Amino acid sequence: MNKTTQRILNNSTLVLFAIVLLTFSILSHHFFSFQNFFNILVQASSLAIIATGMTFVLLTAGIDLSVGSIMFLAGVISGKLVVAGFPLWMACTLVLVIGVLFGLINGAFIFKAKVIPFIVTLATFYVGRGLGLFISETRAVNLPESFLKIGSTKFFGVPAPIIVMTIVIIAGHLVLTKTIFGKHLYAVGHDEVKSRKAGIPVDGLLLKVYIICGFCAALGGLVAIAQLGAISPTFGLQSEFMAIAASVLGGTSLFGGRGSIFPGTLIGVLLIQSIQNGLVMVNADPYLYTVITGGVIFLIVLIDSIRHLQQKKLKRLGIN
Amino acid sequence: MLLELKQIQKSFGEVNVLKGVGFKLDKGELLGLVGENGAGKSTLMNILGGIFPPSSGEMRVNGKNYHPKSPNDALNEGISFIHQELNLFLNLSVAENLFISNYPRKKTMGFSFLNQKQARKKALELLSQVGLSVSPKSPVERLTAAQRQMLEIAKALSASPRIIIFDEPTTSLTRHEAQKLFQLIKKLKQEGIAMIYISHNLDDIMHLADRIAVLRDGELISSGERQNYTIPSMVKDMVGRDMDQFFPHRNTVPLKEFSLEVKNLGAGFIQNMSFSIRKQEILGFYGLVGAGRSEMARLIYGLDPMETGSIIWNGKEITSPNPVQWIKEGVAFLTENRQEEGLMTLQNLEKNIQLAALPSFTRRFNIIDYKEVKKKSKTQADATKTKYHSITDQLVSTLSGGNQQKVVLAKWLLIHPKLFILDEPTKGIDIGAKHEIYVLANSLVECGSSIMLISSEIEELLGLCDRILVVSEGQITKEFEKEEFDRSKILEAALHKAGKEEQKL
Amino acid sequence: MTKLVGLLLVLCSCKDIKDKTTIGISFETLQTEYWVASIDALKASCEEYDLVYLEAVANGDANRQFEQVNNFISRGVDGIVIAPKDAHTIIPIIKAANRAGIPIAIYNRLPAENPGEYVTVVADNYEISLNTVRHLGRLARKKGKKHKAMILIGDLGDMNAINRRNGFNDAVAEFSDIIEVVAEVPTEWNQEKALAGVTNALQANPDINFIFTCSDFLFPSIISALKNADKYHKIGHPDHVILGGFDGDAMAYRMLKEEYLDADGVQDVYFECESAVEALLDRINGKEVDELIVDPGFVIHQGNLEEKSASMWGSKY
Amino acid sequence: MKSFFKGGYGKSSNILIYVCLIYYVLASLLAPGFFTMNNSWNILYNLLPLLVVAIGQTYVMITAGIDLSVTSIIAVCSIAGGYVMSSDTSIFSDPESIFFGILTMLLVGMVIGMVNGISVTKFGMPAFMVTLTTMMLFSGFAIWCTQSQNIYNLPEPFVNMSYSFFLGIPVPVFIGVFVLVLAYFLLNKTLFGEWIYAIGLNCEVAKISGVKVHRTLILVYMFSGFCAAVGAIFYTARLETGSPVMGQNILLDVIGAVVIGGTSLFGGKGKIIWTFFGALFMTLLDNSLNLIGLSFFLIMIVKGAVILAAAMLNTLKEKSLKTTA
Repeated sequence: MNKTTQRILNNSTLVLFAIVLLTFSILSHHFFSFQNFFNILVQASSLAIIATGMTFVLLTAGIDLSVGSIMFLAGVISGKLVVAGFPLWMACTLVLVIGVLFGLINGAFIFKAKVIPFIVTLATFYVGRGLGLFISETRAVNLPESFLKIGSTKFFGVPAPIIVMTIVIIAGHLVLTKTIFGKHLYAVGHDEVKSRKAGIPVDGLLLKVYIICGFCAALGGLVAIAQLGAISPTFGLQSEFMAIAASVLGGTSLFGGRGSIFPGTLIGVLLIQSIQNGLVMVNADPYLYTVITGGVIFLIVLIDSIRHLQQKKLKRLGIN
Repeated sequence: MLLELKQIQKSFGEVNVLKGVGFKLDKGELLGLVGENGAGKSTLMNILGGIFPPSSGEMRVNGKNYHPKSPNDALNEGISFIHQELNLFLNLSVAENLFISNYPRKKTMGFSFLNQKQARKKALELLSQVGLSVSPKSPVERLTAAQRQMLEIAKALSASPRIIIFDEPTTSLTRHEAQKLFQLIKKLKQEGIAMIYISHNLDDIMHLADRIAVLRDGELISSGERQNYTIPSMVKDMVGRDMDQFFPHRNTVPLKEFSLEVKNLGAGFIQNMSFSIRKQEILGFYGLVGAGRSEMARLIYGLDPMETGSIIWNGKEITSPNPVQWIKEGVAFLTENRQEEGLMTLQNLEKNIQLAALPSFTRRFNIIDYKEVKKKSKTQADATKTKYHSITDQLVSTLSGGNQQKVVLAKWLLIHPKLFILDEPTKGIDIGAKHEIYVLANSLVECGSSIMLISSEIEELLGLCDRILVVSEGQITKEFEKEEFDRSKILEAALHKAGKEEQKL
Repeated sequence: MTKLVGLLLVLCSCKDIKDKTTIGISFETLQTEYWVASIDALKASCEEYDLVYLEAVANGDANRQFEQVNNFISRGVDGIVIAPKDAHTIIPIIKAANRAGIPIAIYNRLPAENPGEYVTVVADNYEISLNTVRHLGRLARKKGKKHKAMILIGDLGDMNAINRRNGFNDAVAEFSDIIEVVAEVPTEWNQEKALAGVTNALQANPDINFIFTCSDFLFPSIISALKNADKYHKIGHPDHVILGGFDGDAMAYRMLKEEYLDADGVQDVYFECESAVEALLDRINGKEVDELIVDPGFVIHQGNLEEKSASMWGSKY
Repeated sequence: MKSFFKGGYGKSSNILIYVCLIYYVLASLLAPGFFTMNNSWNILYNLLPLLVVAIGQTYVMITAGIDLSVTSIIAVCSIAGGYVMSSDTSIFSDPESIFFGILTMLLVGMVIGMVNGISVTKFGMPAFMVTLTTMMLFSGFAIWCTQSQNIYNLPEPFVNMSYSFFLGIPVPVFIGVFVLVLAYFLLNKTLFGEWIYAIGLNCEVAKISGVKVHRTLILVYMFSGFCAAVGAIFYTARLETGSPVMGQNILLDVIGAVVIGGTSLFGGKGKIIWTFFGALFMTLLDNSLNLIGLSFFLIMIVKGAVILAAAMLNTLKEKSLKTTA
């Protein structure tokens, strides 16, 4: 294996991102425009926020399948309240509180009862969606204008969703790289037993991580709702998979301890969103979207695994 | 007196692991702690390091009573414990590892952020103290084993300890690297830090220690100044009997025919390994850890792909070796790593024993003849003198190290091996079990099989083998016939290559 | 073990639960206001006739709906009203009901051709959407300029979605000189898909000025997309986009009143529900009933808003 | 019958049998219409597809893997089989079309399983990620192929399968029992089964001990695909429709059935008979709560809670096992 291929393998997501941008720019003259990049960013904001939270969880070698349900449940409750005449700020706060609560429940089961994250969050995935459907009686909740207004507000010409996304990503990035909490996160993801030996408060950390993820899910949901203007019973379905995919595309390892929010997860999110947007721009068959997105994710995981295999082989033979 | 331990006892359930052990340690002194595995060294050190409390006994640091409840308490009293398995996070940088539990911080806008500037400064100080010239920012996974060991020591130093406990610090180091570690230890000694040094390498103990303590079966057998000890006297204290009774008498001599021939084997840092093994021969491989012995065995057994060379088995070339084929041919491989590569620890004895031989017990449609296989597994478990209450209801994880190793042996004996590759078969098991394993090996050879014995214990090789090959830095450097066996010459040969490199540096 | 089973058999055979006539109501979804209004109206009709009802919602899963109806049969209902997932997955359900000898009325969606026995109550989707779009077409002609049109189509497994699209297409064909269809957005009856589809269609064809949606519940998505493109204006504004919908829900009613919506095809929910329950009762009592009951519906627009709003179900929510 | 149970008669399955029995009695007393002939058939027909798919999942989980793609396998098989059989496409004439249709479904299921298996073994991709992406990929593929349309007009004998009898036994029961016995036999009586456990317990040990790890794993994923395909046959026949969204909602029930049965996600532990009772419990739960009149979303909450409780019990049990050891 020569150096260039190795380098391409190491930066497969970036390479693919470039290829995607180039392809769509050639295929559609609408794609490569300032306006459209703005569009992509706005459309990506919700996913980026959720994926930021997911990255925290993945870094500890955990997983949170319940984010889609959190989005939905929080959205439904706040929507119902707003429709019933509660003030907007109260509803928004409540959304975030619900997100935190759900994270707390996930975290508690994981670190208190020691049930593995996959099962805990799979269960809360169904409980959350069930509760949401129960409260909404499986009906769509139409939100008042005021909600939509938040989504389309602009500060200095920048739409609110982009601003929220930027804040979340910067905050997440700072926490990961500049605080002891972030460092402990990587340590726990690498080896929980060693972390305990090193005196890291592992349990509290796991709890915090799931709370962060729940909070981000709720916030991401809010951003999405503010753009949609309505919450249908399918709202948030498969969001958890897209968030996991975005993190993994951005180089976060499912085995924990490796990954970053900036640039990692952000690039993953932008890649997914660019593909979706580009497919529309070239007027592709809408049913093809999932196939292509799924294919791209498969490809990246494949490349990543092949690289991993090779490194393992080299390491075992003492070359490195 | 800096540290004083009196009558320390520890029992787990009904097993008495420590039966009233005590010793003293003074400033700037290095105590060499030796003993067979299971003698209670680690338990004693874990008590000292605050990992668990003693059942009874007294500990004093600087004359004050000392009752650590956690590793942190020990650290606060100035006792640092460097475990055999390093507690490093490979995905983090050098500086982050150094300060994982106590990172310098600064306040910005009410938030507590890492103070990277200060961390870097402190890290460079610590690194220079241990003579490690790496950037604080470089990720630990890029460091060599020796650098990691040094980093762990730097980490211990960051808490400015008065006592450092080393548990087998040289197992993953080359000779040259170990020498550097020894220089550092001597330097620390001069600075007044007391140390407890646990090692199986008695040469190192003789080289470093001021005083020596020997443990056997939870009791302090002897302790005293280094001058009072020689290596054979230490061994005698450790083992409790003389070496020559310990190995079974070899009655057979190797036959003329070859069983396995390896020519020019190479992959990675393994280069040009050629040797052959005769029927009824025990061929020993000696070398330091990391010399390439296990890697060679893995290549032969097809666990890693070989790049060059050929393997001839009973006159027939094996082009792409793999475990499936070897098992068919009757070649067994007991790996060095019992827990990870030898046993399904959460499975019962029977299933473990039958695993490798299963294909030979299948009838039509791959249906297994359970009656037969159950009978044979039981016979084999008893033949290896494994101690168990139930072969079907007991998990292997509940067995002692020695019995676990016997289960692995039973598994391989069930395929009736014509060649048995044993990689450190007696690592970490008690003396009785060791002896039984030697007897088993001998009787296997008497039945016409051959054995490749890889070991770091020279005594073991001297006692059992017909021939010893010395491996160093991925190559076979020297061959000793039985009549030329000589402890110091073999050791010298193993160090030889490393020594040459040292001169170059 | 056998004794236990025997005991159970004895225990349960003496159980009997029946005095009032019981109806099972199974809905594929309650996602849109239309279905919500329907189930409410059905329940009201049941109460009117002093019937007990059981309800079940399948949330878009045909398999779940099948199991739910089987459960109705197990519980021994006397009749079933069902709003099916689509035209074909209803067939095994009809078969199961027929096998159990329980009358079944299909609400609002026409099943594909099959030999089973059932009553269908359905709106004349084709006619209503044809008339609605014709009205929109006349508005467009009045404006005089050329129009670029977009239609939001539903789940094509649903006969209603197909008929509404056909109605739209045939009506637009009559105005082919001034209306050109530039975008067909498949929504699968899903708001998020609709939002993405409309946003992107507007990005690709910024001059769209004629939109028809096959269901009113997609309006929030359309409005959101239009607002982002700065194209959501009242009737009379030079940049007003001609809007038409189908169903007659509350959102549409509000938009009509606030003069954003030009015309809406309305299904007469009350008529449909009343007819379904009546037909079912007749069947239970052994009377002959028409196999197909058609709700003619009507078009509501700015011109007849006052007069028709009372019969538009959306005005009551 | 007795000997059939003997192999899987572990302690936890004991409890589960009693739980199922007690629940059955309670439901008979409390849920109207539960203890009727008609409902017993309902339970059986709802149990069969779930059981079959859960059996495949059990195999995968014993190897310490997971197969999230079963739902998309069901969807793809459903449309592929539907396409081959439907009189709209009329590829084959009537009697053969059923044979070829079923064959296609089984083949498609196994091919997708093989893709999963190869990705997991040869490329070393984590099973969770592989099956997650193949789930997205293939369910997207199914929807794209059909443009989200269902496939209708399947041959009469096929759709009537659920109500036809073979040797006096309903055909679906026949198929279900066949898969159950086959799975039990393979896992408990053959080399293949022993190897599956060995891989789940310790893949490295298995490899060194001469287990053909790659081949076994690929076969395991193919078997899971096969089971999902059989599930697809049940669902397709019963809805008389080849649907690209078939089976979308059963992932919870499948994983729930396996986990309640006590199969460990860490691998090496699990029995077919446990899964049988796990699936039975899920079905009883679903059916009885439905009859009481709970809406599906409330049932969803209950199921989620039950799975969480079961997982907690398992963890507790494992912990106590470790401390006593």
